Amino acid sequence: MNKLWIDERYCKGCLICIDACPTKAIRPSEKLNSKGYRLPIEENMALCKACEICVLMCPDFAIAVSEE
Amino acid sequence: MKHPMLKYMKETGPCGDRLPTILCPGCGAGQVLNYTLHAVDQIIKEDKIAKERFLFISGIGCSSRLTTHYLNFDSAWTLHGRAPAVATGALLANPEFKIILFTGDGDVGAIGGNHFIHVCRRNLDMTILCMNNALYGMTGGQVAPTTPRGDYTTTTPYGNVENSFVLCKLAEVAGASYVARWTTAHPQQAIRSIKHGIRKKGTSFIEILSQCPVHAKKSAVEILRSYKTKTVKAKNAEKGDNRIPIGEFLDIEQPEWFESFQKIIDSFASEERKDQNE
Amino acid sequence: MSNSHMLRPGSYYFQGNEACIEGAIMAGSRVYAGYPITPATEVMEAAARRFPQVGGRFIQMEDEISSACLLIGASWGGAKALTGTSSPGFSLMQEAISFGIISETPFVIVDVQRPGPGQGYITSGQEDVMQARWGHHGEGSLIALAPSSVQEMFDFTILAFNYAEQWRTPVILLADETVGHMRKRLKIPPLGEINIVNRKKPQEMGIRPEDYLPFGGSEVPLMANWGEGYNVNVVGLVHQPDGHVTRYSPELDYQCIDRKLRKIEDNVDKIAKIDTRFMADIEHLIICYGTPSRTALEAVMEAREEKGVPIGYLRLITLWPFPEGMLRKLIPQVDTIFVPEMNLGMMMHPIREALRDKAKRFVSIPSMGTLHSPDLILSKIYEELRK
Amino acid sequence: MKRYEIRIAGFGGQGVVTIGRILGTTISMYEGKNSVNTQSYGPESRGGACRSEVVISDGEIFYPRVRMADILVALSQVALDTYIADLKKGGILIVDPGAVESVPDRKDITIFRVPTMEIAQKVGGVKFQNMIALGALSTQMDWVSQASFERGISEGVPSKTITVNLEAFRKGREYGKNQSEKRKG
Repeated sequence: MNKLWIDERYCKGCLICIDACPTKAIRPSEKLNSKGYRLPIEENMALCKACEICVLMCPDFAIAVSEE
Repeated sequence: MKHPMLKYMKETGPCGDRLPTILCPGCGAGQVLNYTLHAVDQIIKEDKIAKERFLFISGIGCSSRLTTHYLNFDSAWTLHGRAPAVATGALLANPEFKIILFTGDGDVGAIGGNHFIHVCRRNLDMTILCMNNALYGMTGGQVAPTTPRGDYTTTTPYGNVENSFVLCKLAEVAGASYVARWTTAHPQQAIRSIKHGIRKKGTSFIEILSQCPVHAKKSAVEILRSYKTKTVKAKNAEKGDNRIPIGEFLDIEQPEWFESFQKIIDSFASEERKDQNE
Repeated sequence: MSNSHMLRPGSYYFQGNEACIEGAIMAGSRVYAGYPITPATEVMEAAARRFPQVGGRFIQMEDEISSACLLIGASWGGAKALTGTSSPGFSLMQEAISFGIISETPFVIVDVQRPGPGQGYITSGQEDVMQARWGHHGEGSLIALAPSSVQEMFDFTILAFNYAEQWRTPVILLADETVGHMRKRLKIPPLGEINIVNRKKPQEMGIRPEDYLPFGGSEVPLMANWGEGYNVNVVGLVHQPDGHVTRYSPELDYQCIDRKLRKIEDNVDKIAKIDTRFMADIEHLIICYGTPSRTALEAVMEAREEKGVPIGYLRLITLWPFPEGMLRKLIPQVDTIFVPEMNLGMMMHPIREALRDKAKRFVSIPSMGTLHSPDLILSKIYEELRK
Repeated sequence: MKRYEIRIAGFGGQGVVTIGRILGTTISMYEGKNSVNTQSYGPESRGGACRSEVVISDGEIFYPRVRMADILVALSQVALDTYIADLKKGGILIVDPGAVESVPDRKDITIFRVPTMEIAQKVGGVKFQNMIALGALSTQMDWVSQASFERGISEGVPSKTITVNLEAFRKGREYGKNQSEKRKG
């Protein structure tokens, strides 16, 4: 299964990655982080095809996907 | 593991950590930087161009912040509107530079408008990326030369009474060689255009409609979705279509400043070789 | 660097504006940008003709703003770059000068001054002497030199480039219409006899890119050009020594800007040059700079010879940094200090401030829009001495 | 020679600046003396008041402009009226009678009337007026050789026009010589 990586230092919770994901493999967290952002978390990484559109569209260089 | 483009950025330096960027959540400028670095990464690999040849120059405004201290490239974050002039200087010193300008609609359309049209007129070899959010973001949402007539901003509280610039058309008539427009919702197309612009000898102007969620008072996701519906590929646009045309508008070959000037320099150099042989 | 289109050593009958460009070429300048303006146009025309001959690049920009901003990019791109202008254009260059100060970018601006304000006129003036130092927004210092002969238009242009490189600063050559248009014999020495200073680079000191501090590490930081793998981020905001724009603090601001000021002001004794004559047993002194120095010297010699007036001559070659300490050392207690200027007494301000206890009277001798005649200066001297 | 001062005045387009430049080059480069040439003109390229000055000395020249001229060449009425007062006692005035209607009554100077425009038209056109004037002027500077002047002219004009400029200079010099001899005789 592909692995999701979020850099919590860089992510500003804009959620562009979640909207861009064609397979809905990720979703926003319910919990707010210390800055008040909802970060992307895994929904079902089995759906992830590592197309990396999330990586491409992230404004903050905060997301990465590794293929297993 | 980390984002693949971080290899081109200075996460930290002798005086501390440099990321995250100063940009607001969901800012389109961050996306444009991401697309640009993808394009540069591909060019470095495909064309075997040394990383040292890339040079990023910006003026003032949110978009220009991309060039502050984040990039692990040579860069200059200069004066409002003056990036085209500074870039011209770099090119005069060393025409081998692959110059990428990060500008905004206020930077290039208003305060730096004159420098912008003259770079195009001279067809200087640089790629101008204009992040158009149709207002001044950094100073709090004032009217820009690209703001549509009738829009309300902090300096048009009763509505904008002026016409707005179409920057792509301006670049075209000013003499640029390659002109294209995309939005941040078109990453693959934008990357293709940026690569083409970097490879193109002469001035490339690429306008990228780029969201400012803060001043638009909408989420980045909402604006990105609207970019898909509010735009139309220029070649598919029918008469009376009110959608914003996107795509490549101009791609021509014409003499570029440096090549033309080099011929003059070479004529003196060959005269000198002749002198020495005699 | 030498090529057959460089001027051969020998004598030439040149205009000051042309001599300036020959000096720039000798100093190694290969980038010129400018916008036409009287009376500096011949500087630009000479550059247009001469730079391509020696492998340099010349561009006529859309205005003076871009001409000066271009120097920033050219300098970091590795070139010694200059622009030439006259007073109204010089006003437009202040923004780039300000950026040049904070980013410690070496470049040279030649200001062939004309009178102002506004369009003023196209004759001779010295009304930018204050603007040169204080015209830019913000703190920080720079260097300004005042030539008074065709030879000095050549020599001081080279010196201006040397200073720019040595101190990593914009340098202003404050010429005027008279010296710009003056023609006189110019002596070109062999290239080997000309002292040429180039920027100190981190490569030469064995400093690696990851350790390089473009804005720190020494009084005058080392300068890596773009394209050399040092990944220099040139910035205009208050910054750390590595160019990192961190959270603002008054302490950071102080440290960042204070050094940029001090590297010039604290080294005034190394930078400033002064020319003196007839300084023994004087009761009066003329302090001058630029082209009026020529008239002043003639007037001093005549006053001494014909009326036995014990008057000395002191000429400021460097206007900024202002050499207060040097002046105080050189100047004895006198009765009157005369200051002839092609303005209404601008340099009189720092002169009086520096020498307030050294003279009983300070007399300004203005001449607006034209070079003083010896008779103007002499009549003023005689008039004061009758009092 | 302590200090010798020459002023040429007229209006823009008459080649006033060129005379000064050639004169300065001749003196400094081929006669081994010091000379400083200065100029002033209005903003217009043609038709405005224009002045060119050459100060000559064996020693160093400090003040670069004319204080009291030894020679004044006036090619317009305005130029003559402006500068006649600064012509030395015993000085020389060269005027073009075609351009100047009234010459001030000064008994302490020598006046030469040289129809520069008229002679120039016979040589190659009115634009060579300045070379006629320079030729006439050269006869009053007998301490400078004709060869030096001609070198100065050859250096100072476009190469295609050297021959006609030299011809104009010689015509002016001839006219000046005749006038001087007439006066002596």
